[in-house]
Order: sequence, then C-alpha cells, then structure tokens
Amino acid sequence: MANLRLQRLPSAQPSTALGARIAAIALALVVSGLILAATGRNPLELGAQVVSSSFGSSFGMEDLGLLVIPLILTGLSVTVAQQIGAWNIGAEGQFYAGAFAATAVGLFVPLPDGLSLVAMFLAGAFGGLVWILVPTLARAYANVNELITTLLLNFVAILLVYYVSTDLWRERGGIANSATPRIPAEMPEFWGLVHWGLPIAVVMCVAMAALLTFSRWGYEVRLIGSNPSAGKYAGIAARRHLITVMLLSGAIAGVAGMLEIAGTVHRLQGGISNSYGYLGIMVAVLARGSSVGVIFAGALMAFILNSGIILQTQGLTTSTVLAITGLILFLTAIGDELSHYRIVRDKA
Amino acid sequence: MDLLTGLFTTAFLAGGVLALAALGEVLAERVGVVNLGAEGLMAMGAVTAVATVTAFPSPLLGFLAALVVGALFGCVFAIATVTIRANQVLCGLALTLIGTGLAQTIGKSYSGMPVPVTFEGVAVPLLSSIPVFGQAFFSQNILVYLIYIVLPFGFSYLMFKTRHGLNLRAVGENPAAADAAGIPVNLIRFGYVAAGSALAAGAGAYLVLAFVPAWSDGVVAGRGWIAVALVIFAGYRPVPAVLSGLLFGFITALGFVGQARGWPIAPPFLSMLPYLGTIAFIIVPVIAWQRMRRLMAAPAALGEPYYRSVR
Amino acid sequence: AAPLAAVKEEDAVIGFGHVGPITDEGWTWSHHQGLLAVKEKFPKLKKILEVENIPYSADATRTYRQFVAEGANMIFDTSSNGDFLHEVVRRAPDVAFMECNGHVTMDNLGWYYLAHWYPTYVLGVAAGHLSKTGKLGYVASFPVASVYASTNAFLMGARTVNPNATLQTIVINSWFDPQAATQAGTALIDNGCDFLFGIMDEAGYLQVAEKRGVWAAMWNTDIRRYGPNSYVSSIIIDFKDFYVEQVRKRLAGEWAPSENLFEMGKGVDRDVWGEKVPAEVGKAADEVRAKIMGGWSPFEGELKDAKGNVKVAKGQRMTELELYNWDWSVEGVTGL
Amino acid sequence: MTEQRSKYVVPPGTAPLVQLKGIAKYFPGVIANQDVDIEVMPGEIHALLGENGAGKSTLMNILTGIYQPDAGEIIIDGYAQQFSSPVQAIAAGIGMVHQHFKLVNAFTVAENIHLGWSETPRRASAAVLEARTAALAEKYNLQVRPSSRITELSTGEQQRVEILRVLARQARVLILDEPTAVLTPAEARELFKALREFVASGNAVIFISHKLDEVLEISDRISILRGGRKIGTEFSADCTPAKLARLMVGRDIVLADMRGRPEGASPISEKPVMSLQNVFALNDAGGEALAGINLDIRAGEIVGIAGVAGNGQRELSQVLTGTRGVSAGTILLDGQPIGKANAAEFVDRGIGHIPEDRLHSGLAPGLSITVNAVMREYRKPPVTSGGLYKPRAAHALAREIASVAEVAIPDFGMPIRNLSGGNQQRLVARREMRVASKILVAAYPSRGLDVGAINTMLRYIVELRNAGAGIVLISEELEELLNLSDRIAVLYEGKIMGIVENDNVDIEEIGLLMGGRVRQSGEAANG
Ligand SMILES: Nc1ncnc2c1ncn2[C@@H]1O[C@H](COP(=O)(O)OP(=O)(O)OP(=O)(O)O)[C@@H](O)[C@H]1O
Ligand SMILES: Nc1ncnc2c1ncn2[C@@H]1O[C@H](COP(=O)(O)OP(=O)(O)OP(=O)(O)O)[C@@H](O)[C@H]1O
Ligand SMILES: [Mg+2]
Ligand SMILES: [Mg+2]
Repeated sequence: MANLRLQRLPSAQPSTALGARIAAIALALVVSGLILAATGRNPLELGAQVVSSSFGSSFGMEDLGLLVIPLILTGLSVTVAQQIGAWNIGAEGQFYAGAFAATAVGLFVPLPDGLSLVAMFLAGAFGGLVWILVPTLARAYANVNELITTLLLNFVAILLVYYVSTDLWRERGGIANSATPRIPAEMPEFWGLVHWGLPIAVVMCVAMAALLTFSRWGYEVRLIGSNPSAGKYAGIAARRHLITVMLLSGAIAGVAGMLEIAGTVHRLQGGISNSYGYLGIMVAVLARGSSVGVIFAGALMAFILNSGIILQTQGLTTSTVLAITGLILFLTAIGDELSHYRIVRDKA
Repeated sequence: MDLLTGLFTTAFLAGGVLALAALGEVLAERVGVVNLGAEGLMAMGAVTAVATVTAFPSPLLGFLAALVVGALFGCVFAIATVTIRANQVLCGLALTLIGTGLAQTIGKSYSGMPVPVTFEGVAVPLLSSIPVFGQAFFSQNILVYLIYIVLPFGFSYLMFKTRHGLNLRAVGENPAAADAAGIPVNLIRFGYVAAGSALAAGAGAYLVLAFVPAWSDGVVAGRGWIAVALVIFAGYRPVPAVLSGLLFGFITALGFVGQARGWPIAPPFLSMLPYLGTIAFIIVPVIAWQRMRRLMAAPAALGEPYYRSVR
Repeated sequence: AAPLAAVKEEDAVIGFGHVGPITDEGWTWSHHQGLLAVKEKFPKLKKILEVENIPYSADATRTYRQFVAEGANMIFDTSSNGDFLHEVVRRAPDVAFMECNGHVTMDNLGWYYLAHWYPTYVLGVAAGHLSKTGKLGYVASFPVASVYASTNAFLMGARTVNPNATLQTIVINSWFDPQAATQAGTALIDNGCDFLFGIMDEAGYLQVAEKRGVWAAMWNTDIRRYGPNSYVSSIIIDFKDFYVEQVRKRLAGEWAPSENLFEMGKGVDRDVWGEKVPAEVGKAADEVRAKIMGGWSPFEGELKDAKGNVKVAKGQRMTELELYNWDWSVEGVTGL
Repeated sequence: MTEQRSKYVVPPGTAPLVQLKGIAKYFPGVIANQDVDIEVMPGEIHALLGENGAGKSTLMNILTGIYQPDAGEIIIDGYAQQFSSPVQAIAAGIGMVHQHFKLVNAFTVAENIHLGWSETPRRASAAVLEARTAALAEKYNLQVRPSSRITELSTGEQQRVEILRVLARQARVLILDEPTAVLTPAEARELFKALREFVASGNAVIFISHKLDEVLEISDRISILRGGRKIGTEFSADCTPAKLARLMVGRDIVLADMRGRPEGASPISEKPVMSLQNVFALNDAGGEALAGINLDIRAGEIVGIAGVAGNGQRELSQVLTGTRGVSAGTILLDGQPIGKANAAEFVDRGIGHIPEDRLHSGLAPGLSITVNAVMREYRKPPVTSGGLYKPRAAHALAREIASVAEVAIPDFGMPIRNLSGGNQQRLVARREMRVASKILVAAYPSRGLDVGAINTMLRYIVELRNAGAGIVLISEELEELLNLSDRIAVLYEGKIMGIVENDNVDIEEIGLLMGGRVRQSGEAANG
C-alpha cells in the first residue's frame, strides 16, 4: 500500500508556485462567479467582458500600461526596504511627497521641458527621500519601529497635498477642481497614453535586482537584512546601509509620485495616489522579495484593479469588486503557502 | 459644557474606537500574528451592529452580535494564517478588502437610516461631579468604562500576572520554545486572533452605537490603520494601547477645537496634529530613555508563522 | 458646435459616474434619482451604465474610457473630474459629456451646477432668527468655491436679522467622514455655536446637534429623521428634470454643449421647514425667498472680505459666474 | 571521577519504559531516520551516539512529539502512543533538553522555567516565579539567576536553565541532547550524580553526547545511529572509545597527538602579534564584562582560555575580533594600537573568529549556503572586484570551503539553516581558518561536533598554529585545552585569574582559578 504524506520544502518550485497562483485566482473567480450567478448575473459574460476589454483593444492595454507604472514603483519601494528588514508602509506618503516636490519644480522653476522633467524626477526622488528621513533616522539611531512612523506620515503627506492643491497653489478660475494649474512639462508618451514612465519603472526594477545580486553593496544589504548580528560579525556598517536602503526606498516611491504627476495626471491634487502606496505593499508581498518579480506582481495587480473598473461599468458595485479583489488576494496568499508542499509517496 | 470638558468628552468617545480596536490588535500581535484586517473588521462590526439594532432595538445585542461576527471573521483569518500559515500581511490586507466590501454590500439597505437605539451616557453619582474630567469621563455610556477600565486592566492582569498570560506571551516570543514546553501554540494563536478580531469588530459597533449613530460606507474612515499603528506605539501592552487611543482622540479633538477657536494655523495643519503628535510621542521617549526600547520591543516572533518541523 | 447626430432609443447607452456611493443619502443619491427618472422616461434604452465611488485620480479616466468602450452615447460626470474626464472627452467626439460642477465646454462637453447660494441665503435668514448667541458653526470639506459661496451666503442671510452674527468653520478635509464631522460639530457647539450648517454628504453633525439641543441645517436631501428636533431645513437638490431633458435632446439629435446653473426652484431649493421651526421664522425666510425668485439678488456691494478689503463696490451686483467661482470669505466668516 | 560500575543487566521480565519501533522520518532530500528500533529500560541511562546529522536529534524530537514520524510506533510502558504534540509527550512523562535551546529570550529565567508548566501557580507574578525558581535551583543544585533575562546569559547558563526546567518537571524519561557541552567538569559531575539518582527510582535517561569518555562513564547501554539507521546497541561496559568511534563512522579513527610540533613548524614568536593591555569592555546589558585584561598572543602558539561559561568569554572573543569595542585599555596588533573596533578590518588583518553561537552571530540562517560561505572573503577578488559581486566566483569559493570541510551539500542555494548543527560548524570553522593568517579566535570550536569531526577540527587548528598563526582557544573542556594549548589563561568574572604554562600544569590549580580562587596552602580542591 502506498502511503501519501505532505512534505514542506524550504522554497517552492517555481512551476508549483505559478500553478498555485493560477489555481487560487481561478478558485476566487469561480467562487465569485457562483455568488454572482446566484444573484442573477452571468459570470461568463462578465469574464468575457473583462478579457476583451483588457486585452481586446489597445485602449485596454494602454490602461494597464499606465496603471502598472505606480504599482511597480511602490512595490519596488516596499521590496527594497524589505531587503534590509524594514517595512516601509509609507510608500503612500512618499508618493505624495514626491508628487508634491515634482509639482513645485514643474510649476515654479522655469526650465525648458526636457530639463524640467529631469529636475522634476530628481525633485520627486528627493521628496520621497525627505519623507522617509525621520522614520529612517529614528530607526537607525533609536531603533524606533519604522512601520508606525512611516504609516503615520502618510496621513500628514495627504493633508499637505490637500492643503496646497485646494488652497496655496490652487488654480484660480481655471478648469480644475481643487487642483494646481497644469504643469507645462509632460512626460512624452510612446504608445497611446502610455508614457516613458513605464520603461523607466521596469528598468529601475531590473537595475535594483542587478544591484542586489551583482554588487558588494547588495550582498551586504542582504546579509544584514537576514541577520543583523551576522552583519555586525562581518564588520558591515549596518546603520549606514540601513539609512541608504530606506532612503532609496523612499526615493523610489517619490519617483512613482513624480511620474504620476508628469506623465499621467499633470497636476497636483488630493487623492492622486489612489492608494498606490498601500497597493505597493501587496505587490511586494506577491513578488516575495524579488525586484524583478515586482514587475509581474505589479502587472497582476494592475490587471486585477483594471478588471475591477470594468466590472463596475457592468453594474457591479465597488463594494462587490472590493470583496472579489480581497478574495483573490486571500486565496493567493493561501495558494502561495500551499505551493511549498509536495506530496510524497512511500511504501509502507 | 465648557471647552475643556467638551474636549475630554470627545476624546473619550472618539478615542474609544481606536482604543478598542488597538486592544484587539494587541491580543493578536502578542501571540505573534499581525492582523492588518482591523479596518475591514471594524466595518463588518459596524454594519452588524446597525443591522442587529434595526431588527432588535437593544444596543447591547448589537454590540454582542458584532463581537460574534468579528470572531467568525477572525476564525477565517486564523485558518489562513495560523492553520495554513499563509502570509499574514497579505491575508490581513485581503481581510480589509473583503470586510469593507461585504459591509458596504450589506449596509446598502441600512444607509440613510439613523440607528434607532444607542448606548446612552450614565452619570456615575459623585464621581461625575468632579469638575472637567469627572463630567467628561463619569457621565459616559457603559462601553466607555468597559473600554477604558475593565478590558485594559483585565487583559493586562491576564497577560502579565497569570500562568496563562506567561504562556500566551511565550507563543508570540518563541513559538518553538512554547511548543516544546507543551503550550498548544496554534490553539492559543487561533483563540487570540479570533478574540482580537471580535474586539476590532466591537470597535466598529461602538462607533455606530455610541459615537456616530448611523451606517454609511466610509464610516470607519481609516481608523483601523491608526489602531494598528497605535499598538506599536503602545509597546504591545493593553493599558498603554487604550491610553494611546485616548491620546490620539484627544489630539484630534484638540485640532477641531483649535479650528473652532480660530487658531491662526491652516486647518490641514491642525488635522496633521494627531499624526505628528503620535510620531513625536514615539520617538522622543525612546531617545530620551533607553529603557523604553526594551519596553516597546515587539514580540520576537511577530509575523512569523510557526512550523514544527521546519528549521 | 453642431448638435450630435440623433440616436435611436433602443440603441442608446447612457453613462453616469459618481464620486460617492448611491446610498449616501446625499449628493450621489440625488443624481441616482435623476438616473431613475431617465430610466422611467426612456424605458427602451439599450443600457444605462453607472459607476459609484470614482476616485479623483487617473482611475476616473479609466472608468470613463470604459464607458466609451461600452458604447456610451452620453456620459454624465456627476462630480467634476476635470482633466481626467477631458482626456476622454477629446478622444470620443461622438459622445456627449456633461460635467457637474465643470467649468469648460468643448464640442462635446457641457457643464451644469446649482446656484445653491440663493436657498443658502434663505437658510441664513432663518438662522439669524433662530440663533440666540449669533455664533453659527459650519462643517466644511475643503476651502473650495462651493464652500466659500455656501458660507458667505449663509452668513449674509443671517446678518440681515442679526448684524453681529459670525460664522465659524471647521474644515475636515473630506466630503464624507462621519467621525470627523461629528467631532467638528461637537467642537463648534462647545465653542458656543447654536446653529450648525455645512456641506457634508452625511448626517454626522445633525445627530450631534440633536443630542446637544442646537439647530442644524443640511445639504442635498431631506434627512430630518436623524434629528427631528434640530432639523431646520436642507439645500434640496433635484436633477431629474435636467437629466431627462438632456437625454431627450441627445436622442433627438438636438444636444449641443451648454452651461447650466440651476436657479432656485428649478433643481435647487430649501426643504420644507423643520417641525420645531417657529412658523414666523419660516415665514420671514420665505419672504426673502420670494423676493429672490422675483429677481432680487442679495449679493450686491458693498461687500468686504474677512480682512476688511472692499471686494465688491457699493451697488455692484455679483454675476452668477462670480458667485460660482467665489474664492474669498466675507467679513464675519472665520476658519477658511 | 571514574567510579567503577558493574556491567548493566537488562532487568529480566520488565517491560521497556520507552520502545521505539521502526521509526522513520524524511526531510526533503534527507533520510533523517529509518527503521530505528530502540528500547530504553526503567532505571537505565541509555546513550545515543552518532556523527553529525546521523539523526539523533530528529529521533528525540519524534519521541517528544515535536515531529510526527513518517512510519513506526512509540510505545511507552507497553502502551502504543500517538504524540501529535509535545503536550501529550510531556503528559506521558517525557522531558527533553534541546540541543538548540528552546528558551524565550525576552523572558527571565524564572519565566522560562515556568512556562507551559501545569504546576505554575495560576496567579504568577514575577516575585512568585522567582522565589519558586530559586527554590528549584537550590533543590537540583544548578545555579541560575532567576530574574535575569535569557539574552543576558551565556550559552552555558542558558543550558543550565534548560536542564533545571526539565528536572523540575519530574519527567520519567529525561532526554538530554548534548547537555554537558557547556558545563564545567564539576558541574558535569553534579549532573551525573543527579542523573543516577533520577534513574535509581525507575526512571530512564536518554543521553546524547559526542564525548565518548563521558558516554562510557555515564551510560548503561549505547545505541549508535549512522545515516539515520541504527547500527546497534551495545553494553557500555563492553565498549572502548575506539570501538565506538569505529561504529559511528564505519572506519577507524586515528586520534592524532596534538602536542607535538612537527619539523618545520614555525616557532613561537618573541614578540606578541596581538596584546591586550588593561582592557575593559561592557556586555550587552551595559554591565562590566571584562575588567582589566592583560593578554599577549604570540605567533605559533595556542593560548587556551579556561573558565566557566559566562565569565566574559563571549565578550573577550568579540573584543579580540573587533565585534565589540573596548570601554578602556588598548589592543595592539603587531605593536600598533588598533583604533575603533571594526570586524571587517580585523578580518583584513588576518584575524578569524569561530563564534560561540554560530547560528545567530556567525551566519545568516535564512540565506543560501553560498552567501554564508563567502562572508569573510566577499570584499576581495575573486568574489568581488570594483564593487562587483560575482555569484559564480562566490559559488566556486563556497564549493571549495565545503569540500575541505567535508560537508556534502546537495544545493548551495538552499538556506544554511537546513544543514545540521555540526555541518554548519564545520563550514564556519573552515571559512574562518582561511582568513586567519595571524590570529584565530575559536570559541568552543568542537561544541556539537562528533568525534571524527572534532579530531579533524583540532588537527586543522594545530596546522594553522604550525603555519605561524596565533590561536586563542576558548573552551570549557579541560582535556581539549590541555591537549592543545601552550598556555592556559583562566577567566573568572571578567578577569584573568592566572596564566598557567602547559608544561607544569596542575589541574587542581586550574579548577581553583576557575572558581575564582587562588590556591592557598592547606585548602582542599573544590569544584
Ligand atoms: N455636495 C457635494 N457633494 C459631493 N461632491 C461635491 C459637492 N459639491 C461639490 N462637489 C465636488 O467637489 C469638488 C470641489 O467642488 P468646488 O465646486 O468647490 O470646486 P471648484 O470651485 O469648482 O474648483 P475650482 O475653483 O478649482 O475650479 C468637485 O469635484 C465637485 O464636483
Ligand atoms: N527540519 C528539518 N528540515 C530539513 N532537514 C532536516 C531538518 N531537521 C533535520 N534535518 C536533516 O536531517 C538529518 C538529521 O539531523 P539531526 O539534527 O537529527 O542530526 P543529529 O544527529 O542531531 O546531528 P548533530 O550531531 O549535528 O546534532 C540532517 O541531515 C539534517 O540536515
Ligand atoms: Mg499624459
Ligand atoms: Mg542534533
């Protein structure tokens, strides 16, 4: 008689992991479909609609291409911080800070368009960096948990942006509702609405991955991230690395904000981030610490979110879409864990 | 009512939402599980309470029903994170989405209706006549006493002065050690995650039964996240968790009072006060006082699933 | 611009995009009533698309593009999305767009909004009579034009009765945050205000007023059940006739972009007075209402801003567009 | 110490207290146990021997309910038992002191003793627990500090806490997984006495150790595991160390003579390579750990550091290797003072370090074997050049280290925590020896290693010495120290009580120094 048991592997086989993800999403969709069917909707039609709207037209693809940019970058931001064992829950705030700083430069520093974009990029990175500075120093020098400080600063950044966009820098007598005037310099578009932020974001992910695997610095960061005392044992300046990595993480989220401003929205306003910072946490968790994985996780997330929008035009309420998204993530998390197991058969 | 009394009254009332949710999170995190689903649980709790009191006009019943629903959701979350050991962060975020979405769906039929019955204030004789504070604290509804006195001190005693408390803290610190010592790690985790979720849902119920008596989609408005943050601020301890909720409520109320009194600060900056204040309150003591670091330390196994046979 | 070509009712798709949930009992709910009216009037429409809770971000563009992809012939953006909408407007020249609270027209884009400052002025008169302390409280979302118009009109109305009345605002940085609105209401009452007004999409501060025994006036719809004793009135809004007419024009091939500010009595008005409002107060306020409907405007100089600068010269009358784009506070308004 | 014992006789007609039948346990890619049958009789001390990775700990974890066997039966007192968790095993009277301590670091000693224990009073305030702990410590004669946190304790002290915890629980079967690795001889003697009393009343002990002499001394029977299978069970009285070693590894082990200096070995230098001058250092809790250490280390010599664990050994090894700063005093390297402590610089200057607690301070357990293997050399070519890290070169280096360490590794990409403790230690030791051209600080290098491995390890240390490096050997094993060291310094409460030349060593004197006393005439030796 053959005896079956489960055995957990330290790391999942890539094929199993992929299979488990697909299975989880499929299961989530089946469950949602059944519920929808029970309420008198036709889930197959809805599914067909999602697929044809997402991939059937260049419009749908463009939407995905645009949506994926901030998701990749905030996901990367969180992933980078994770490498050294820090949780950056503040990508949302750094996104706003980056958008804020980029807007300041874009609106008030008169430069030719090309230069202005470069200056905005730097300003965006700097804005994000400044926003994570206090949490970073507090963690590095007083070991204050960065989770809470970065989270709280999100609310502060959002309020700051609300303040400038509805008050200080608000466009007077223009077409915008509670937003700044349009920023003259625009990120060039290369495919429909999709601007050069997309390749920039992808390149940043790849560069980050390369930096982590192929540089001495990356080696040290991974070592400290895995065991701080080992870092000390190896004589690595842990504090300096922590500061660099966290600031880098903030800067990347800031760049996300800058690209959203310069490429997609073109003005600063409240609510611009659309929770991209928080969604970045999910992207990072889905990418499981891999900077390249962030690209794919970001794409998956963009697809889920965009499907949500499509479903809403089909008469599903936001709340339903929210719950379905939650279900997909929930089952994905479970699937990810189960993919570590394999079934072994041994003879009794 | 004079300004200071008003300030404290609102602080106690508004802080209670955060305090109760933070308390729930303390329970989960003390046994090593991060539950980022607080926001969703609060929404579920709120809608459950509204639905219940609409059918049976008893605020207590509404509160209890929310606890039950919260515990059920907590069980689902625990099956995923404790039994199956799936990623806690992802599951928590998912729980927030599911809870919020479901609550809004259920809430459709209740929005636009005031809650028929709420918890009303009861003045405690004598104590309530103490100027300012007495009136602010001792003429509140009974949940306020539950949240500020019974639960925090009860849990604090349980955690730090009893055998069971020793065991439950061990589960959050080093599940392998707890396991080897014969403590049922997963059972304890499961129980406290469920109990913590019940309290988070209870916070939602408290919100609609004592503070903002109506259901609406955005009624929780991000307070779940604040509660999660306050737990760290409170060093994972019940009494400080409740106090930090109160402090946050107080600074928030202060911001509104500042506007009402026409302080010459732009309103968004007054709204930033509670967040900035909390950050300052976290950083400054730790810098000033080394011992705080150990006191504020997170349970060592926080966020880590426990596998018996994996090193 | 030339009118867009006619569409057969059976082939027509109409889209509605909202900022909030249709259950908000306020702004979005009112627009949804408009949608229902359209449905009733044109039962053969191929499809009506409706999306709630559209964030003011690039997601708005995605949503409206999806509307277009679904074959919409006409789209109502019920809470201005500005550029996010216009991006789509430019790319879909055959689709008629109407932006509520918009400010620009294009070949296929028009806008509509409510001249809410008139009924607000009427409520102000009532507040002047009802408030004993003369301290009025206002729960504001953001310092935007609709809020300036609202606070100013309200206080100006009150000052016709009590020249010493003042208005204190608290900005809560949200259109929709019951907890913050509740706390703001409490702080205002603690500070001596005995009449609350605001521009919120929920009933938070009305419930506080009821509990604390002060007056309150609301926005959007009749929600007196949240505070029957405190309820004075509401700025009642009604988009039904407007939406039905716009859709009719679109189907008939008569639709061309237009600018619409609903006058008092035609889409925006005060609500039936609250149960506890003394009859003579209602009557006094309604006299002012009748005067305005008769063509009189209360928004005439001399008007000074909060710093005492003369902004509108004596005898000068503010135009409708000036009122729509109001961005300064009159004397006596603090906190904005 | 060696009291003569008569050969153990299996009591006829008695049922075994513990019976393991056909136990198997598989981990991914590893057979940890297969077909293991073991019987432990009441009143017996049963030793379990085997090389690193032979499956000893796994087998015992099965017996204590931590792991579930993939096949086989556990029979206690004649009744088949299913232990799905430690709770049931504890209830059945089985207690274990684990090789990797199962202590809660943030808790005090008293709290650790009492956690999960049914006899802990329901209302358990700190004061109550500490008082009870003090009483228990008294009763079992194991010194612990009830109110200290585990993080403040040395490994040795931590192990005492573990032992005390199990003894306190009055188990009927006591499993000790390498319990004496961190005890002084005197303490070990106490422990053995306690163990004999323990079995005298019909209980049983299962004793895992790599110290063959000790095993022969304490045990009645010995079971030997090799590659997860049981090779056999022998009566201790019939065994010799050589026989046991052969059974364990399957071939003869030649125990090298470490003292002799071969031809051509580099002599002990005149001048010290490193010297500590009046060095003070603080421990993690901020207390004084080293108080005025003066120590010279010459090239080509082995300086042994004796002493009971917890007397500043950890801090001394850290100060010597630059992972802990000094609070006062100077460290001279080649006559030049070294400034601020920087472990990387120490490594560059030829100082290697085998740390006391390899898993938590010398390794990143979650990272790959490759990453861990190159931890000392990643700064320089071939692993990096110009800031560029070359995974391929790193892999080659890791392969090289693994092969000289004689550790078979299926996948260099897997986390190093998947290796057995012994194999981790071999890798760390080899890694350090590669960089230690001047000085090697080896803290308990043979802890947890099997005989074969210890032998190899010590041979390498000697080779390193012969090549001209100075060695600081911190150990609690006097045998080992005497076998290797040229001089032995005894550490007590952060001070060096005395330095003894190995030529005219007096074990009694070292024992006294370890206890913090200087010999006075007429005083009897005392442990
Ligand atoms: N009662 C309401 N409920 C919900 N949303 C509203 C309400 N009134 C206005 N809005 C929306 O709030 C936003 C700000 O409105 P407001 O009219 O104050 O801005 P604005 O003055 O038109 O801006 P700007 O002056 O920059 O053009 C717009 O999106 C508008 O559609
Ligand atoms: N949880 C686990 N996951 C994977 N492999 C494991 C696990 N535990 C043990 N192993 C492997 O099983 C084998 C037996 O390990 P075990 O720890 O039982 O050896 P041991 O005899 O106690 O060795 P040592 O003397 O070094 O302590 C080793 O190859 C080890 O790598
Ligand atoms: Mg663009
Ligand atoms: Mg072992």
